Amino acid sequence: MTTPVAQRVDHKLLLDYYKKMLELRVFEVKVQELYRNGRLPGFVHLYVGEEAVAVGVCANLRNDDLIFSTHRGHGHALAKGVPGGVVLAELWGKVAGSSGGRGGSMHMYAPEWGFMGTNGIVGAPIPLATGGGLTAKLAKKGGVVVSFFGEGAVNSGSFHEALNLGTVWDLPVIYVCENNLYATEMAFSRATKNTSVASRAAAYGMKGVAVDGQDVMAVHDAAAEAIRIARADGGPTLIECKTYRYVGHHEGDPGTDYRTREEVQEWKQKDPVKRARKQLLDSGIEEIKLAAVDEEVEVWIEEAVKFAESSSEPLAESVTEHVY
Amino acid sequence: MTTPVAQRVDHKLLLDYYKKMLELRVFEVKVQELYRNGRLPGFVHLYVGEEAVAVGVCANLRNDDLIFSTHRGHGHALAKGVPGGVVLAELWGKVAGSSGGRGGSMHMYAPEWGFMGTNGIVGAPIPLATGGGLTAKLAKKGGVVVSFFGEGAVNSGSFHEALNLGTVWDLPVIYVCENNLYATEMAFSRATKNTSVASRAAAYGMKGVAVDGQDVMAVHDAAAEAIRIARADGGPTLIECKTYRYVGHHEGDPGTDYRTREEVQEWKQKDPVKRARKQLLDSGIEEIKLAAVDEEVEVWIEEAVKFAESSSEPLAESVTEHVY
Amino acid sequence: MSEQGRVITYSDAGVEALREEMRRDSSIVYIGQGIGPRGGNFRQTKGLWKEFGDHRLRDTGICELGATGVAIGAAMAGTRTIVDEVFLDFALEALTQIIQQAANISYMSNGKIKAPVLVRGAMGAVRNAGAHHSHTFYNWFANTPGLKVVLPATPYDLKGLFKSSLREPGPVIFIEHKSLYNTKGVVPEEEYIIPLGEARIVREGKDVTIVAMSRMVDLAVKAAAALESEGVSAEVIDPRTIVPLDRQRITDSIKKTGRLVVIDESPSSCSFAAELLAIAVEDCFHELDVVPKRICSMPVPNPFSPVLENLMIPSVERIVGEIHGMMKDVRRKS
Amino acid sequence: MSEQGRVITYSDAGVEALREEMRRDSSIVYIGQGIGPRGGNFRQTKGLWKEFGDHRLRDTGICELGATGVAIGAAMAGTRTIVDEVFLDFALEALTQIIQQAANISYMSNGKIKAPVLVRGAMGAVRNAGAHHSHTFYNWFANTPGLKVVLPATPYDLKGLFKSSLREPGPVIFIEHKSLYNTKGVVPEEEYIIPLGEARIVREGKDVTIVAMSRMVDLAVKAAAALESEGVSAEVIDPRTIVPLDRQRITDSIKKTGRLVVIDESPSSCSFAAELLAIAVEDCFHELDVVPKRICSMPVPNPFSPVLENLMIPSVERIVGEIHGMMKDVRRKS
Ligand SMILES: Cc1ncc(C[n+]2csc(CCOP(=O)(O)OP(=O)(O)O)c2C)c(N)n1
Ligand SMILES: Cc1ncc(C[n+]2csc(CCOP(=O)(O)OP(=O)(O)O)c2C)c(N)n1
Ligand SMILES: [Mg+2]
Ligand SMILES: [Mg+2]
Repeated sequence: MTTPVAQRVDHKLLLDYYKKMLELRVFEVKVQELYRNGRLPGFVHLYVGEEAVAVGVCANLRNDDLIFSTHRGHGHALAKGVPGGVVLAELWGKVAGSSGGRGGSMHMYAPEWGFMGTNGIVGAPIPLATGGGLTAKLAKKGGVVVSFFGEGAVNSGSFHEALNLGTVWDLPVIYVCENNLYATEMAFSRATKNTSVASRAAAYGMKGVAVDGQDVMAVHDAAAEAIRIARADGGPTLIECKTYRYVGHHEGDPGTDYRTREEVQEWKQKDPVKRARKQLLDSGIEEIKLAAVDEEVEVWIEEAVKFAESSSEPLAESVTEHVY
Repeated sequence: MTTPVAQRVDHKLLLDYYKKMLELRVFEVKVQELYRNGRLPGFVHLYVGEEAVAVGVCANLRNDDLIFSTHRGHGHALAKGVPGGVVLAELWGKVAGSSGGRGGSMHMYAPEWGFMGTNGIVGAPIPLATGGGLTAKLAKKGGVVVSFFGEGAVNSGSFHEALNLGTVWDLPVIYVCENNLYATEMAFSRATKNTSVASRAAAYGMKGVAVDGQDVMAVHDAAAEAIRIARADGGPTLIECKTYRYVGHHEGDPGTDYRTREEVQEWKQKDPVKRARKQLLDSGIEEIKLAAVDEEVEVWIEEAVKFAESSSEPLAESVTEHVY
Repeated sequence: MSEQGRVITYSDAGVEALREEMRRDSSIVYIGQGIGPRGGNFRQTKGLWKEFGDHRLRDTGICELGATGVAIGAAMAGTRTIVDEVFLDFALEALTQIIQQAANISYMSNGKIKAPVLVRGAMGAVRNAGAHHSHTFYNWFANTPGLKVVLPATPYDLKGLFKSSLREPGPVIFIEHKSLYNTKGVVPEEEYIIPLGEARIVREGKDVTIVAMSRMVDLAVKAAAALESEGVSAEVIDPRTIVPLDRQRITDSIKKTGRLVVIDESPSSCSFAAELLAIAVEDCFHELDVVPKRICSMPVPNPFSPVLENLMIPSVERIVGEIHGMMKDVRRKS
Repeated sequence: MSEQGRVITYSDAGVEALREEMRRDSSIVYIGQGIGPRGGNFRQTKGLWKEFGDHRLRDTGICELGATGVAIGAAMAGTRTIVDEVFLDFALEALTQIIQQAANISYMSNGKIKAPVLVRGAMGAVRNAGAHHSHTFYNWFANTPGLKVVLPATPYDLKGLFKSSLREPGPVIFIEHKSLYNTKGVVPEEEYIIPLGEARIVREGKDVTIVAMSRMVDLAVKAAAALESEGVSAEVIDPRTIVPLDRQRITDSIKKTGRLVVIDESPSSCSFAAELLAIAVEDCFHELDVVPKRICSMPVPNPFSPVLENLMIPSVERIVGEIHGMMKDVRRKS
């Protein structure tokens, strides 16, 4: 487990993480609004409530480190450094998007920032990330790869086969499970009798840790340690981040009765953004300084929207490009 | 774990098991001879050395209990009660075979005896057996299903997904892993960092036990307990039987250098058939009685060969039968 | 018959078929993701869990491989099962079980073991879901001996074909189309079944035969209507099942019209459209008046961009345009 | 060129190609089961482990899904990988990775990410291995945009096609035939590559065009020889790659002979044979003199019984018989 961090707060870092988390939050709220207004095609799975995981983990990464994400990946892309406008343009199906509008929310790629893609197939990114780890290991430059996945992927064969290979080959991969308790409407406790994801690491002889996924510093520290080991060619770690999504599985998903209002409210009490804000205030930073940050984020999102909105649709001729 | 049994030997039972194990042994030696003489088509994986597992487990089963076997399944079929001649005729591609000669060694089915098939696909029988368990549970007749598989299947997604479903649904399935240390030439210790198969049960919240697979009574007792629980709707158990194959992966497989002569010799010291024979003698049974049993088995195999040899080839017209 | 009855949705027609069959056959067990209390991602099991409960509607975690293997194994042991992959795309996770175990078991066991399992999945493009959620695959299953392959295009066909599929001795691949779930059609009150292997003449005509399945049938009908106003009489045929295939009814039509157009949502290489052109030349060599046409999705993954995906998938305009060209061709016989 | 050189086996030709390419491109990593010290179940990596070691020849346990995903992910990140499924049948375990990830990545990423992964597998019937170990599947891959599909029939073609496949920017499905590994052929000493997309005229002829791939080429050649003695001149063409397909060279031949026979080891429904008949009617409608023929495996799983399997798979006798019938057909033009 990781050392508690509630006490010792590093202003500078926490302020950066607070701002990043706020960007992720504001971004998804904007996507929700645009989607509900029928501006965005396709399907979107929002990251609202889980910001501390992406931000806490990616804060430890170099630009040339790689991450492989999921169907719920906007936050991962932003945390890895992909510009908001580029992500939003992709959700909009515009040429300025990271995939020129051909990918959308679930097939978004930005290798320039080490973002190796969201993914429409649950489980699939775990072997892919493990392969990225193989390349990183062979390159011998101390690079690492992060594999993000939800607890729903843990019961899939992809998880099982990939974690075993990652361990056997001592690959520099950090397996980050975002355990938000549900896969669509399916409670993890209905899907398995062993609801401890961290404990699954033992099956492969891998290190496994569980951490409060709503505490950005706790996530940061757990990831920092795992990444330090991986960079030193010490092999992979499985990190279970206990988190929660405030919104529906995907926008427009009617399903709500599978969890109680109380449960949702309880988790909102532990909101990672509010929590970081409070920690900053408690540690003496002035309200006004935070207000300025909030303001910057507002400007940032408006610019992202302008950027995406002003981009054009793909050209018809391009439909047959890049197949091979 | 199971209670040691070296001391208390039940003559009657042990004698039955001794005879059954001898049948399995003699059968495979005969198959080897026929195959090497070019009499049998296809490919055969022999069970020589692992007899105590099939016999110890199946001794606890009713005819209407089901077992799902592997590519190395002749012994399982015989132990479940399929007549030697019927199995051999199938290996020969004859109409008297359990599948009328259309299946062969790796696709042999005899539901009349609760034998739900050998299988050419490693891992595949584990979900299938789990499904058999679902049918048994719904039938509410106390029936159970045994899933045999090698340790090589443990790293496959099929194992992972099936054991999780078997546990979540409390199915009456006994997962019997024949850990003979190698998958083809691949040592289990090269394929994974956790070489304890029994310990894998914990990942699913399932009961797991390891047992000496060369001691038929030990296997019998472990299986008896797991089956008792399953019949009482108490859910599945994973049993790891530590065993060894004396022969090559399949007949004609050149690979030998992946294990030492010494290792093979060591394991032959623990031979399950010899061991049972010695236990019987030590416990006072006369040599002559055992000699009589050995004689019966000799007659049995000769009759099996006659039966299979005298059967005819499938009719050409039958090639398009039973597709749907 | 399909004239009387109520107007209900494609998804509700499936729910009705399931309810009736699960009442008739108490051995039927339904396995999948979100098919219990949730009532199905596409509302394809709405209300069934209330009536049949946890034992017969079994939600699983994300494990198509295991769940499909379990459904097949249970079927081999005597339970009639349905395994819902929800998106047909996810059947890829379980293809080894479907192809190696379910399809082969009857043959390999000399008919002693049957696997009455229905593999359900929704195919095709819908609301720009993108490359991972838009596959078709039916021609792969049709290339696999031992599998029957069903693709209903209307609520009426869906209910009748679903019910007969649930009475088949072996495995059936039952493929719905995602973008049809909310479409409506007339479905009779009284029970009926539609035998597998009977093509439906959706619309009679004499100048050209248009063969289409699933969502493509609607496009074919719209194209036929447009052509009618120009004096071109198009016959539209929906095979409804690829295996078994109603070769007779299809080739009779081709012989009558002398012209064939196949609309296929999958890429053309080694497709069902290719199969139909092969059948046409094998059975109607002397009756074909002009070169038959395949109108398929472009050979690219489904692009997310609405602009691009609309270009990629067959459209009414494209169909009408192709047939215009075809009608200009001098008839060989004349 | 294929006239000089040494006579080596199909499997050794692959080993040579691998050795040369792994020396040329130090990024190539080979992943699979038994491909290290064991040298491959089919001897397809014999001796490579000694030279390239554990880091570049990576044995795995039984986990095709994970191993294939790892190979694809490593390729996306910049390592050229080969993943050996050994038996093509086992590619089913990993099909979701091949179809959803490898085939789509270039298109979905707008060309920013490539996956230079070669998926290797041995197909087809061999020594009565039975239903689980005898699949072909190439037409499924050919139906998938984003994949190139290669099927060498000789040691010469195998080496040349293997080397160019290892220089492709994206995924290649490289399918050998199990029963060809011990066959021998002439392979030059000097380096050569064979570009993908060039069909090979195996044998020139003027009366009938026989298209065959992989092991079927040998049957076609034998049938052609038998027919020659009866005065029938058969042209044998091996496309060698289905994607890209040398449509030109194939249709030129059909136009020349006016007769087409396709030999295909897979079942005929939605097969490559169907694709070729479709192409023939699309491109050679007016030149086809008689009904083209598909000679495919019977639509049944591969039976274990040698008697039955020999009936199931195309044979020289069947090919010769079909062509006899075809030659009797009155030529339409005369
Ligand atoms: C192989 C596969 N099966 C099913 C789905 C449908 N699906 C998309 S997201 C999802 C739930 C995933 O849950 P989890 O992994 O916990 O991630 P979360 O949505 O909670 O972030 C499911 C079942 C899929 N995309 N891929
Ligand atoms: C999915 C799959 N991958 C690979 C193979 C090839 N294969 C057949 S048996 C075998 C080894 C199996 O080892 P294990 O499960 O330990 O059983 P054992 O042979 O030791 O009894 C392998 C790799 C296969 N049949 N199926
Ligand atoms: Mg979740
Ligand atoms: Mg083993």
